[in-house]
Amino acid sequence: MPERVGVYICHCGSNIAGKIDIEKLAGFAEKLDNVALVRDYKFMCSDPGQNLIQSDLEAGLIDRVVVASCSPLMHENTFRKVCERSGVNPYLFTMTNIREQCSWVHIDEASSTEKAMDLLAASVRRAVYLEPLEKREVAINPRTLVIGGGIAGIQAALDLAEAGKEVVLVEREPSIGGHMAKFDKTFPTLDCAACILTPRMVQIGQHANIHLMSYAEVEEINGYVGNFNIKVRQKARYVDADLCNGCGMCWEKCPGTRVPRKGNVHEKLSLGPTSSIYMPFMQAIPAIPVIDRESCLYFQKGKCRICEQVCERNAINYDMEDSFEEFEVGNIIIATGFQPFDPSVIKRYGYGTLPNVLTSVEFEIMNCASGSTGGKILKADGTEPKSIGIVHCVGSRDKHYHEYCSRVCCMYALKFAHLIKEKTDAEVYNFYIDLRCFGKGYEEFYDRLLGEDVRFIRGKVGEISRWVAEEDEKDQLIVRVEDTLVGAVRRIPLDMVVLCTALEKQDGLDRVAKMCSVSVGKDGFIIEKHPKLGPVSTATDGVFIVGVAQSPKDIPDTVAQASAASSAVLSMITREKIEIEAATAEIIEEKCSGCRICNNLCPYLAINFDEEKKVSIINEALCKGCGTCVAACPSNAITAKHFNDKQIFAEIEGLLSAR
Amino acid sequence: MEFEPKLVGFLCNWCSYTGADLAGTARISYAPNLRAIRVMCSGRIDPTFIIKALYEGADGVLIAGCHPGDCHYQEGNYKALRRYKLLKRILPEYGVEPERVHLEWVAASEGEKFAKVVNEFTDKIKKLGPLNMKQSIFDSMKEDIVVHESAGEEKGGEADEA
Amino acid sequence: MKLKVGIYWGAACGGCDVAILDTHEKLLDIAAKMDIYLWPIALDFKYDDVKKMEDGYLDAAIYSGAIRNSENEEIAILLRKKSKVMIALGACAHLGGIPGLANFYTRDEMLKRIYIDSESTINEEGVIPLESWNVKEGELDLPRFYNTVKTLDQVVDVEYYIPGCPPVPLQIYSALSLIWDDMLPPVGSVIGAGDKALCESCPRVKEEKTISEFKRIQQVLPDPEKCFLEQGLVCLGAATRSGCGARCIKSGVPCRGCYGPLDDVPDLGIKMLSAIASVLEPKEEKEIDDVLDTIVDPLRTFHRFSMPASILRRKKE
Amino acid sequence: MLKKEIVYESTLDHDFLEEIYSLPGGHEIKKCIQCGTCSGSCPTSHVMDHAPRKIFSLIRAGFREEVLDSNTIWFCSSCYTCSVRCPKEIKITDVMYALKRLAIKEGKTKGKKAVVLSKNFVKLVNKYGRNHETELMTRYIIQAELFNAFKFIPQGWKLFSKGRLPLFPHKIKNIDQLRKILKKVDELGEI
Amino acid sequence: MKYTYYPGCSVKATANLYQESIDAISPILGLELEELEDWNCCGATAYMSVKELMSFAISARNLALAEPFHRDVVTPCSACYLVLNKTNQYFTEYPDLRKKLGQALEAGGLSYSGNIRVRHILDVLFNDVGPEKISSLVKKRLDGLRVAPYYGCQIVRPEMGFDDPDDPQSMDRLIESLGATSVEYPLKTKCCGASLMGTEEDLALRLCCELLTGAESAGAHCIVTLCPLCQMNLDVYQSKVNRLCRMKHNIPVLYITQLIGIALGLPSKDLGLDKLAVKLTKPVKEILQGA
Ligand SMILES: Cc1cc2nc3c(=O)[nH]c(=O)nc-3n(C[C@H](O)[C@H](O)[C@H](O)COP(=O)(O)OP(=O)(O)OC[C@H]3O[C@@H](n4cnc5c(N)ncnc54)[C@H](O)[C@@H]3O)c2cc1C
Ligand SMILES: Cc1cc2nc3c(=O)[nH]c(=O)nc-3n(C[C@H](O)[C@H](O)[C@H](O)COP(=O)(O)OP(=O)(O)OC[C@H]3O[C@@H](n4cnc5c(N)ncnc54)[C@H](O)[C@@H]3O)c2cc1C
Ligand code: SF4
Ligand code: SF4
Ligand code: SF4
Ligand code: SF4
Ligand code: SF4
Ligand code: SF4
Ligand code: SF4
Ligand code: SF4
Repeated sequence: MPERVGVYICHCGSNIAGKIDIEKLAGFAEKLDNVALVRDYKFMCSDPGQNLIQSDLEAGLIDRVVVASCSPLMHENTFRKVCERSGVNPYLFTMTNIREQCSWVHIDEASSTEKAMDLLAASVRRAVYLEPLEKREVAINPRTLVIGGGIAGIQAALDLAEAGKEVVLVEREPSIGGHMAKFDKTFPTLDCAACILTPRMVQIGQHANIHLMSYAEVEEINGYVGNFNIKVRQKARYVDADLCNGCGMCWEKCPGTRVPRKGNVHEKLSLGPTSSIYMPFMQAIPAIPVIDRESCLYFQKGKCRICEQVCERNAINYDMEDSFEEFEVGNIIIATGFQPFDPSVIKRYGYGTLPNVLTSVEFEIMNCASGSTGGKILKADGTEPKSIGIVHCVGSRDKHYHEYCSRVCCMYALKFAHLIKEKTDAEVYNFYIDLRCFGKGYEEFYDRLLGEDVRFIRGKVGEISRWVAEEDEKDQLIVRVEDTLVGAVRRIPLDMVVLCTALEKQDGLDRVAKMCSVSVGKDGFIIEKHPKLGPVSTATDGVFIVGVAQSPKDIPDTVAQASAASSAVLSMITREKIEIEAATAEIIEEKCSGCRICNNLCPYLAINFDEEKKVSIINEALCKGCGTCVAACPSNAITAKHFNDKQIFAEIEGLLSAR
Repeated sequence: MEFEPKLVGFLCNWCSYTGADLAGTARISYAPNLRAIRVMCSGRIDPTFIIKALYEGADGVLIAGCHPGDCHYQEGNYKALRRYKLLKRILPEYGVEPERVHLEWVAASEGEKFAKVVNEFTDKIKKLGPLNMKQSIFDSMKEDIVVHESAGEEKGGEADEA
Repeated sequence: MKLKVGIYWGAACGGCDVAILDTHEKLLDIAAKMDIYLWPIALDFKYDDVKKMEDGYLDAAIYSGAIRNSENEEIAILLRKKSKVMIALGACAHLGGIPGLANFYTRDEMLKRIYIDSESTINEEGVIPLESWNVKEGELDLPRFYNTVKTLDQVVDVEYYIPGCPPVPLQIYSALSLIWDDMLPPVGSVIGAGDKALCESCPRVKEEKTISEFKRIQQVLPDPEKCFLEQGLVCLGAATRSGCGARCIKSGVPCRGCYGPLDDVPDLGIKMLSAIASVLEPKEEKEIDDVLDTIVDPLRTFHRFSMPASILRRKKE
Repeated sequence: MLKKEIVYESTLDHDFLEEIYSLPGGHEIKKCIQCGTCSGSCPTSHVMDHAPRKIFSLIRAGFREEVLDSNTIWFCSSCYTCSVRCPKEIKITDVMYALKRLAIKEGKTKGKKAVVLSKNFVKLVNKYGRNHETELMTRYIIQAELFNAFKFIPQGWKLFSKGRLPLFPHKIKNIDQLRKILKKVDELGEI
Repeated sequence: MKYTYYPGCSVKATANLYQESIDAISPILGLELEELEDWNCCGATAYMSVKELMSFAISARNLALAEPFHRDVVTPCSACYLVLNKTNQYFTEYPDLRKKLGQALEAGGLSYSGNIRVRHILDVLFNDVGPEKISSLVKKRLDGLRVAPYYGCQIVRPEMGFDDPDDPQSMDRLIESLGATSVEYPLKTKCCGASLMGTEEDLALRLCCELLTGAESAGAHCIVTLCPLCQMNLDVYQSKVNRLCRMKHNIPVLYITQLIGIALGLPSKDLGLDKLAVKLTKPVKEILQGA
């Protein structure tokens, strides 16, 4: 039996009827192929209007529905529900917009009516080709995976756990804490980093709802929103976490050297013990050491086993192997942070070849009261510097390295200047291009530093060398720079130089992104769903990003984002179920030649190539139905459900052949 | 009677179709010549649709999508742009003025712009005159259809369909 | 019982006929299964004999070549009447083929180019062949040269298509064997070819594609293992039906599309255009233009064999 | 030098920037962030009227005369240090060349000895196809340093006595070909 | 290993000692340098300052002449290296320029398709011959000789690719392969003022003074260079530097090829050592003889 289309024309009071000759339109519709009946009504969206459709459907007079009324953005859902109520697939309905895009915008009745006729003819033709689609709902698993245990991951995990939801926190390093755990003070308030971070870390370790997996990495992620299957590799610590009580006997006695014990001050910078069995820093969570295989005498040379002997709880286990854990979660929060840019590639700054040229993270460690210098700022030879230069934008704002501004270096450079002034008598020079101090209290902090007699030179350092031109420059680092405000090229001899290196994407972020089906931008950071309105969501439902994994930012912004993400996750969890797109795209295996044209096109990475069958496949749970791949497939092997070629061709023909 | 062009528009659901709706809600009147087809994303627009529309009698085709960077599906509009650009290059080979196919970025907030775009496009096509693609193709084949005594009836009649 | 068959060439180069002969020893099989009633390129027959046949007398007519002039069309119509099954053989009959490129010009432009302007021609008086003229023996006439090249199915109903320029001989054989084995698929089908695009049978390694520059085959030494398209060489394999055995690819040149589009693709050239544009690298308008500048003569490249069979068929005058 | 008075827009040349970026890659100079890396790296910036960075701000602001009159462009030794370090990848050295050519074109060459040397160099290359150092220095000294001629003697002699200064030029065989090429360039016009 | 050789004007004149040493060591190192027939001046910095397109055009003539041989073009002069390379690079990057250059060359009956690689002799010595091979051929190890490797500016810039523009290492490795010590020399790529010596002599002399002082304070016995202009400035002008800056520099400035020649055991007259303006100093001589 051919398709029987029911056409319903809405007057919308006089909104439509005032500009369109309804009678003429209905007469026209009646003559169209496949049209079984035509009705018009004052307000189609009202209950009686809806009932008209419902009774026709229930009576079996028609099997597809066209409503000519307002915009589908307004009432598509209303009429789809009518179909559903009448036991007809809601995708067998289509809407003709004769209000917003017709009666409301055209002055002349004749031409409005003509346009309405064309639009209606197109809808009717389209309706003939409509196909029923399955609506799908998925349940949301209330557990959440947080990847990365810096301040971002810690905050997000705590928020969720406090709300009573289970969290698995996976941290790659032996301890959580991230970069913040390496800082002494934080700008602009100069709070002690440990004082604010440590209590939170402890909470993570103890929270009943948080399953902390440190020294672990996510290996595989499959599935989709609400139902992700996760596989995590627990790397071998060689210390049994259940037995160890963190007494420290092992590292006190360990003869292995992870960080050299001899050498100059800068070579042996470290926060935790320098031995092979170590904790990264003293407040580590979990407070359990790990053995560094690379430097452990037993693993390298087969002899030692001292730690085993001294450990009273028999926690050392050299035979431990990596193990795997698999579990399910409903949502994922990526909080993998950043890594500092390695400035040794900028040869003219001499990092790695000139002594006393340090990176900012090294300088933080030196300032940390619990670190190897006890918080003292020292030159490599152990003496106190008389002058220190702080070079901004190293690897940032530079096309050779990273084009973006790293956003926090200006401020931590000011923090450094303050710490130096506080701890030493040294002269401090800040070499900057622009000072970006935009946060709450930031400009005030700059103002304070100006008062502390810190010297500011506007100019990016040309080079740092040890080439001495005058006697008083001997044994010093010579910074050559244009003081752009004065307009002079200056040579400044300094005892120490700190390079404010860029925050760059974490090593391995691409892999995490790929596993989660999210994309990374040109700068390597994960792309958020919308730069303003979706800064913590991603294009993939159920995957969120927080902290520097999204882009460089400071701690206040990181924490704000973390709380935002956890509330977004909570909103998902409380919904319990979500509906996923039914109008997706589908690849017909019999037609796909495996040309792989489509493989790169999907913004949601929904398209994969099946190496065995040599065809591409779409993961419909990821597909959002944009249709980009459909238009590209040269074999027409991909169909866009609800927007397939036949439907659109029919629409085109309808629009143009009606009268 | 003045020539009233038939124009087909392919509008993306999120920005341009919404923008067009906004023109309606704000009662901004514009030329009635454009008939819109809604697709979810400008990335769905297969150039074949445009060729098909021209063949079926459209005098011009408008493509509208989200502004670069605003695409609801992230990058569909860039793909639309690239296809559009290549398509424009070949239109003259068909004897079709490239201006007959036009792409605009229209945001959901740009009702006014949508109206303006439609008015301008309508004017432009009015100036160009009718395209009549199907008819003219068959017209140029008219004299090719020879009736053969031996063969009696023949199949050249497709032109009638036009 | 042997099948009765007529073979004819319209606007064709003869390659398709040669391809039939190129079935080599299989030709004997063909001869054993079929009696040939017309085959101008190989045997001497008279049109009148055909005209005298009763309608539907032949089991099959195999027509190669496009419809370029009135004679092509006349015989196509004649054979259609006289045969039960009409088969379009080769790209020209199927899609218009190389002669179809003439659809970018008008009849007059073509005649002028051929008889007057071409570099190898001396024709000072500018004589162009007449359609008819009188001599003392009576009126002589030549077929009318058409303005537009057409595919076979644009003038007569066609049951089956054997694609290719020329079709692969073994594919012709296997297509013909469908007739005598009585295994023909539904009317309108393409036979003697695959169902998927050429990429499927192309031996080159395919990866995700992003193209930032196009090159022509004469300008580069392509990597012999890698997909041409990924190397910036326009290859129509992704939009072209398989069945040719990837012979161009194997000889080191990209596919040019002679086996025609896949089912449900109404316009091979435009679809290829869409596919290629989709995988370009740049986003900025200027950069897009720069890349597009490197595609030489895009439309004729995408429609090398299929212009008359495409949606727009010919250039509008 | 910049005069110490208020600068009126009408005295500035805002098309200057356009002129510069007609050269290959030239439009990049719009992107200069005035960081000073170039000046901080340039071996001769300390003797320049305006260090390279400032040249860019002068160009952008339209201070045409100041730029073309400055000694900066003639002090640039084409060492390319700035170019490889500029965080915006501006081809600074190419801009310096462009400014030199512009200055020559506009006759801003008074007292610019480098111009004399360069122009004679070009003449010699056009004449012989190769440089001839002896003739080059002789021409240069006569035209630019006649009163200082004596100061060139010791090094000249040193080279000559060591057999490092040939007396006669070498003319390439196919000088006609070279001239044809140059003539064609002349017809095509500079870039 | 066969190359097309492009000596450049300086090497034919003021730097003829460079040429002599190259001629002497090439056969031993297995390098065949076939001089490009009828080459012309590359244009150097001076030409570019006057005419841009012409400068590219004369430079392109050389590339066009070299193309039929399908071999890398090797030049010992840093300025030629830079100019030829830049021509090559811009030729491929900028279609407009390419078109015009094509037309210009055509006027001279030439054509160029951009397929020539231009290389500096240091690149060839380091990458094609290699320190290991050189080391194995050394007859007289230069143990004890402290050498300041001076690369100058134009060889590593703008990023031609075979070594780091700020801290090149290839010549350091070659020096070490001879047994000598390459001293830490932060000024190794600082400009010597090459092209300014004629016109802005005082400035150039001061730049040279810095370089000489730097080398001496690093404890170098000699400076080794690879560019005709650098060598001339540091060598021939050394006395003038001393006069202007009131210094007493006395440090020989050799070409790397000369140093290699010495280590290969070649006689000093074949290496043009007698043509140096600053004579080999006593400690150098001692090491060289003792070696
Ligand atoms: C020198 C310096 C000084 C700074 N000073 C201040 C300051 O004073 N005030 C301020 O507000 N901000 C400061 N910042 C910025 C501050 O460091 C960041 O805002 C903050 O650390 C961001 O936290 P995060 O959790 O996003 O990233 P991180 O701190 O980098 O934490 C990321 C965590 O994820 C883990 N991880 C990474 N990859 C994986 C993986 N694949 N699987 C599992 N775990 C993974 C890492 O091991 C790490 O523990 C400073 C930055 C620097 C470089
Ligand atoms: C000129 C300008 C341009 C900007 N451009 C950009 C831009 O391009 N991009 C960007 O990211 N940001 C921009 N911003 C910043 C942006 O405006 C703010 O970030 C944003 O508006 C903050 O939103 P809000 O909701 O916090 O505050 P508001 O937008 O100020 O909203 C506060 C609301 O609270 C109501 N309200 C106030 N008091 C009371 C009360 N007692 N009881 C009840 N209601 C109350 C107010 O009426 C108002 O509706 C711009 C700001 C300015 C000034
Ligand atoms: S076995 Fe390894 S970790 Fe244990 S004490 Fe020895 S060196 Fe240290
Ligand atoms: S924050 Fe400051 S120092 Fe850091 S990249 Fe931005 S401008 Fe440079
Ligand atoms: S583009 Fe089409 S044929 Fe090619 S791999 Fe994708 S689905 Fe298959
Ligand atoms: S329709 Fe869009 S979202 Fe779906 S697979 Fe294709 S490109 Fe991806
Ligand atoms: S299809 Fe090819 S081989 Fe066959 S007739 Fe046409 S041009 Fe010749
Ligand atoms: S595009 Fe061409 S080369 Fe690439 S896989 Fe397809 S047929 Fe082979
Ligand atoms: S280095 Fe580049 S960006 Fe910085 S001032 Fe110089 S030209 Fe401008
Ligand atoms: S190229 Fe010129 S401007 Fe640039 S650093 Fe060298 S001398 Fe200075």
